[in-house]
Amino acid sequence: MSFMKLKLGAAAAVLIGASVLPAAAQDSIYVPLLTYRTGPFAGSGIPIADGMHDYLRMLNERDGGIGGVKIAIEECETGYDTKKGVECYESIKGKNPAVVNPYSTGITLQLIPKAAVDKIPMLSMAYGLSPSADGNIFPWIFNPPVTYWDGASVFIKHAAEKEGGLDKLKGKKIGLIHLDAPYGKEPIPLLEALAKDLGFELKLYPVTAQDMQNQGSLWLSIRRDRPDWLYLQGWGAMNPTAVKEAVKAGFPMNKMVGVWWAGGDDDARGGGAEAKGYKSLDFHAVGADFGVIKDIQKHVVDKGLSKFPKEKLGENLYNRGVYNSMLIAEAVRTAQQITGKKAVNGEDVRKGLEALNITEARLKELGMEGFAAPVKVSCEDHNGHHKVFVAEWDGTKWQKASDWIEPLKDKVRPLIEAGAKDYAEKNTGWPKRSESCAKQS
Amino acid sequence: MASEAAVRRPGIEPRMVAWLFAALGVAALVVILAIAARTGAIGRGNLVYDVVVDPFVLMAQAPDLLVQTLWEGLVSGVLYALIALGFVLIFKASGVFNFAQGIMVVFAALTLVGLHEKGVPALVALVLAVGVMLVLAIAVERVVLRPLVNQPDIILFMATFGLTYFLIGLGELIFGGNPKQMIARQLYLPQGATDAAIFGGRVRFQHIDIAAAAIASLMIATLAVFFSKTRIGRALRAVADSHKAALSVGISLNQIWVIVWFTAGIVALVTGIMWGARSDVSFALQIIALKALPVLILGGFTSIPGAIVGGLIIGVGEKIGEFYWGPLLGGGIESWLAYMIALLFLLYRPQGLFGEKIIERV
Amino acid sequence: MFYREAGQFKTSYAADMAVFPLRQDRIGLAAIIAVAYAVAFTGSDFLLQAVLIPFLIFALAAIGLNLLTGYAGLLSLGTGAFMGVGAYACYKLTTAFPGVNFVVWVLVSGLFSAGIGVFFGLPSLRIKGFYLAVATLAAQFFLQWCFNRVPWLYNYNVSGAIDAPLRTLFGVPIVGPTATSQTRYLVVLTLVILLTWVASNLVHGRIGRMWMAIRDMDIAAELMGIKLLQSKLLAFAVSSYYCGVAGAMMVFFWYGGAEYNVFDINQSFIVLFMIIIGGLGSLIGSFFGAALIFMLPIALGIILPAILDPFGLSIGSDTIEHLRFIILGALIIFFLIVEPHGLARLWQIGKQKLRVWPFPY
Amino acid sequence: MRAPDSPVVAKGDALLAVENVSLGFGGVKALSDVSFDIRKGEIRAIIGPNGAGKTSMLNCINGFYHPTDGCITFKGRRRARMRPHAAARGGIARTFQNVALFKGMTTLDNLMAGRSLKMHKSFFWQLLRHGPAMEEEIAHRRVVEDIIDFLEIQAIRKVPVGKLPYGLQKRVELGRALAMEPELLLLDEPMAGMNLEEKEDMSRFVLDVNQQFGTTIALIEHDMGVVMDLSDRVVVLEYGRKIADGKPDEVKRDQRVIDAYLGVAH
Repeated sequence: MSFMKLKLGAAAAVLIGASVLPAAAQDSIYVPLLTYRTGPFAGSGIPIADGMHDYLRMLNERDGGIGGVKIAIEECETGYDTKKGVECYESIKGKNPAVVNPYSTGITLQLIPKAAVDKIPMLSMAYGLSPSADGNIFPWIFNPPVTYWDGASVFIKHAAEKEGGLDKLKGKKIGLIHLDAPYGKEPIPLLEALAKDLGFELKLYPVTAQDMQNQGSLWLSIRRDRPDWLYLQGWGAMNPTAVKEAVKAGFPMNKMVGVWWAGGDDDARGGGAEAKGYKSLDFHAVGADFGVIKDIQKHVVDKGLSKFPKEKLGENLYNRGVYNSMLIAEAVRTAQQITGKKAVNGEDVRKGLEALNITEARLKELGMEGFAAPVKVSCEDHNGHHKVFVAEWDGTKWQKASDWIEPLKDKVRPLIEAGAKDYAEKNTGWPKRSESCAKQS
Repeated sequence: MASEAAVRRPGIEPRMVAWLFAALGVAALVVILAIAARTGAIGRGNLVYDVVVDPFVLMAQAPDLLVQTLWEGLVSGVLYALIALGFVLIFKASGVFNFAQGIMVVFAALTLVGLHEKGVPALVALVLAVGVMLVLAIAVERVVLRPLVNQPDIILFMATFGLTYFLIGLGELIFGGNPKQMIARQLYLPQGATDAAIFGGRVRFQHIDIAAAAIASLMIATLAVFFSKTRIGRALRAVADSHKAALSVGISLNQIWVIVWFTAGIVALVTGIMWGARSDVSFALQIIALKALPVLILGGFTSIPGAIVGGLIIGVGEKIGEFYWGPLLGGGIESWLAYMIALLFLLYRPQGLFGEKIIERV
Repeated sequence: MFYREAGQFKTSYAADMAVFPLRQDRIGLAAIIAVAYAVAFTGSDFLLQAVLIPFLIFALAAIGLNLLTGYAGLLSLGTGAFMGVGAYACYKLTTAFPGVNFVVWVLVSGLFSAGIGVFFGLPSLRIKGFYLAVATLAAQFFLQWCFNRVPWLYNYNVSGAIDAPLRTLFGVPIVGPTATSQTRYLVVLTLVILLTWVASNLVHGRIGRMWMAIRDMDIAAELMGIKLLQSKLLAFAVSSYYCGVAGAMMVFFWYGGAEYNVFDINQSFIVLFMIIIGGLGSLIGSFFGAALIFMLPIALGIILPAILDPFGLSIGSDTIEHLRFIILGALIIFFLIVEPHGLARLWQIGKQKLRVWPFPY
Repeated sequence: MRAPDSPVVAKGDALLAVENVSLGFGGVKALSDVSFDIRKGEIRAIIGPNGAGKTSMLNCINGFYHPTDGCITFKGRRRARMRPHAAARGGIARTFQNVALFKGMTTLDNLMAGRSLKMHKSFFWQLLRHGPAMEEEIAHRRVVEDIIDFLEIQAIRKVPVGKLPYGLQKRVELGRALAMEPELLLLDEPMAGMNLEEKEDMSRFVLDVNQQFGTTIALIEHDMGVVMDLSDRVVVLEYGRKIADGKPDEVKRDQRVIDAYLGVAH
């Protein structure tokens, strides 16, 4: 047994050694990225990981980092597996990270309690726990620009518009195909609330991880129930399969809308030409003809510093990664402005995130004009509930198919605050926010 | 043997009587429930009604959906059967419970698609994929089976676990983990679907599914011929019966193992193509392969017809169950229904559908 | 030469039947336990939280499965689910009765998984070997489905996940976000030592012999008056108890929360690897296996880049992940070929060599 | 739980009686209409050519197989079917044709396992392995050590039986059966595959067991010499039927027995 201890000790020694090394470099901002390029969800994970990595890398190459401070980028492989995600977090939290991107709703849920204790801000961009948009209760969690609840509400608005008004939804059947995991279940409470208000019938079609590619019977039930609209909250291999099955079942594609995570190019491509008309929500543009993407190509991809195939640049999920990193960078930059420090730490970046205000002008500077809508985060509102638009698959690529649509904030926000309160109550001893928002602003 | 008649009790087998009574009971129950439902004694919301009447009402009301369900079940059943077939082949010949069959399916399909992505013409890629499976078979025999010969079953079982992990890593390392489109068109697999109007409803038959069923049955037929007619086939059966016997008549086990694993590899490739064409080729497929295990239980580990029948039972059973009874439990029961069916079946008949009765000796 | 039994005569059967007959072994064990406790105060946060706590928890789960598979010879692929039962039971209990000391609930929650384990162990009388393994898969998938589709189990949380509320022991938080990894580690370590001691008592006594008899030759065992069903069910109960406790500890002392897919089939496989690599029918082997299977990937994740960086080769996190899989797979096969009886056997051989050192035998 | 207390059977009268027992697997008949008895304290041999159904007979006696017909009376209680462990509780122990030891366990543990029936300390004490549980262990260890001395296998006390030579394994198996302190001991070819010395040792042990412990013994054996020397009475089976029953020398002279052994066609 002592021999085991030896091995243990050895491993430990290695681990400790390795885990302090990068932290020593104080002249850099450490930005860990929890990504997944492996496992059943790698299909969605890889482009995002590349997008996030490439933008930050581009800042290093082009501007020598943020405010002259290099960014230490480190990826940690989670495989979209909560267990590995927590391991990743434990291994990085010692290295003074500026901000953590869990990139999985499951992992986010695990880390939310830890973030407050370890004083590390967590950016779960348009995923994670919707109620965490309440800054009063979740000072360390940020999920701009929109929550799943906003997304669902926009879907309802879109459907209503096509049907001719919210009142027209009465008596309609609306189906939610969702991954049977926290991520997939997120929109259910809002949809249920809206179903009550607007009088439509909500049908749930859960898909377990192991049956992601085996949705035959699920689509039979859909054929039986004949829902008027379908909202797809899927991920990974589940999305292309769902689109394919929809085509097979002859479901009218233009009445099937995916959340922004179901809007990958590969997702729609699965259905082939018949998938034309499939819609998905989005909060940033697709395509490579933006200054920022061009810069990435110039400074990163062409130099062979990226893993991403050049011809695929500007695909939806890649751009999503870019957008995410943009939020990180802007938060860091704001933090630098507020604190005057160069190498900012987690607590500084939290302030930065709470003061985050990306205007049209700023977007222009970033070469993101028309790429995304302005984003503003406040101390109380860690999300902003910003506008999203509906994209449509034209058989080969995504096309913007609507204007920017405002979510039903008046419906969402109260639910958010209620949910947040409920969360705090359920977790006895939930730490109170150190300094109140009112005092701060 | 005169005395045999003497000891055998007169009259019919008690088991037959039991069956008779069971049948009568069920019939009576059906009649009663039918009447109860007619007279409205029990209706929607009533548990009994929801469980034992409503589903059948639904079946009667929408026969097209029933047909569709059966068809879907049939197709997935065929694919389960194919995976199970791979298990059975290997178990018969080498007594190894090959857990890696699932990943072999993914690996084979991935090789095919991956090669095509790298610019290899589809058919060439197909040939190469077959080649890869051969190499894999040889490698497995050399590296895993040969050193582990005469080890207890569980050890070999675990070794295939190791193989699974190895192949997952290797596959992702070479071809990347993202799901890939199956190159069905390039392989001249039929596309599209035919709508058949049945019972005033519309039943949709995917051409690819029809092809899958056809190819699967063709494949099984070929294997059957291969085993019964060819010399190697006979040798295989000999090995299956007894390793020692096979050795004593001068059959090279190693050679047989390579052949068997190669055959299983080809089966895996076909399965991978078919399933890949229905959804995508990704590592998530490997989890579906676990569904082959209940199939094996039903069919028995050593029976090829068992694998087929078992596959169909499981496929149809879980689809019907999920579609008609799933909603009662909140859906998703597909994930475990197959195993429960198998489990209950085992309690009644531990040796599987086609296995012989086990007589314990000391 | 320091490792000699010469001069240690057994004067009583009790002494002869001790688990560690050799004085040196007893001293060694004491030293290890002492070190283990010392680490709590010297080890880094990462070492405790991300290495040692999970290692101990997995070791406990491995012991659980080893009692079933290694001692009673019943192959199970439902470990993950049984761990889950413990975790969810513990969650329900501690949220329903926050007053009661949490450690009590951890130990009680095991009883629930024991019950479930017995239920799914019932087929084991008629089913043997792989058939039984597949039967346990039914438990695995069914229970996992329950964790997901029975909202009552996770108190109707929106997220469908359970998370660790704040719980204290002697006023010190041991569970929940504010609990330091040091206190968690101490609690886990103590519980694991305690339960390991109990397990060793069990397997060295009449019950252990009954299990091994069934494993080696169930027919003979039955003809000697050992009731197969009772003994097998007892094995399932005890095994599931350990798994359940391990599951509860996993959620509350390690992750701090969990969703249903934490207890998926891979969890079962990992634990199975641990006992195979560590050694079937060996408690210490469970520790070895847990150490190897759990720590190897972590070590690889750190060592591989460390090796490659000097050569200017930067290696992606995904590549590391793939290599982990490849190496783990290869390692399993390698071990099975080299020493089918696992690390425990190597350990014994090593001790034997040490005993006769410097002579070859 | 101890053996069901039943009318004490005096030496000399029937301890076990087999009446018209038949046993069949599907079409195959292993035994048909066999009847004989075993008297307390005697050594009863069951002989016959291969496939005569000798082992099946033993399996019926200790409840491993259930006769399709007829019944068996043991210590005055008739039974059609009973579970093997019940038979063991009743005081029937046996050894096996091809050794059925617990290969993974040491000689000591094998014998201790033989005591399982007699150990009753609760699960709780087992968890602690102190107090009563430990005392019980030690008490039974003593008994086991006596048997070890009796069989002269002290040297292999802590050797896993899987590693032992065949002859010793047979001896350990006998020891394991003795550890159960049976009233009726069934020996299935105890000397199969042994050389002369080993056979002599084993014969001596069988006689000693019978005389010292007064254990009734039923044994199957092929070696005619051994059977004739050891046994008080012999029953001869052929094709699952009884063809002769009586004292060794009577049986030896029986024409059908001679035919059976010389294989004269019927």
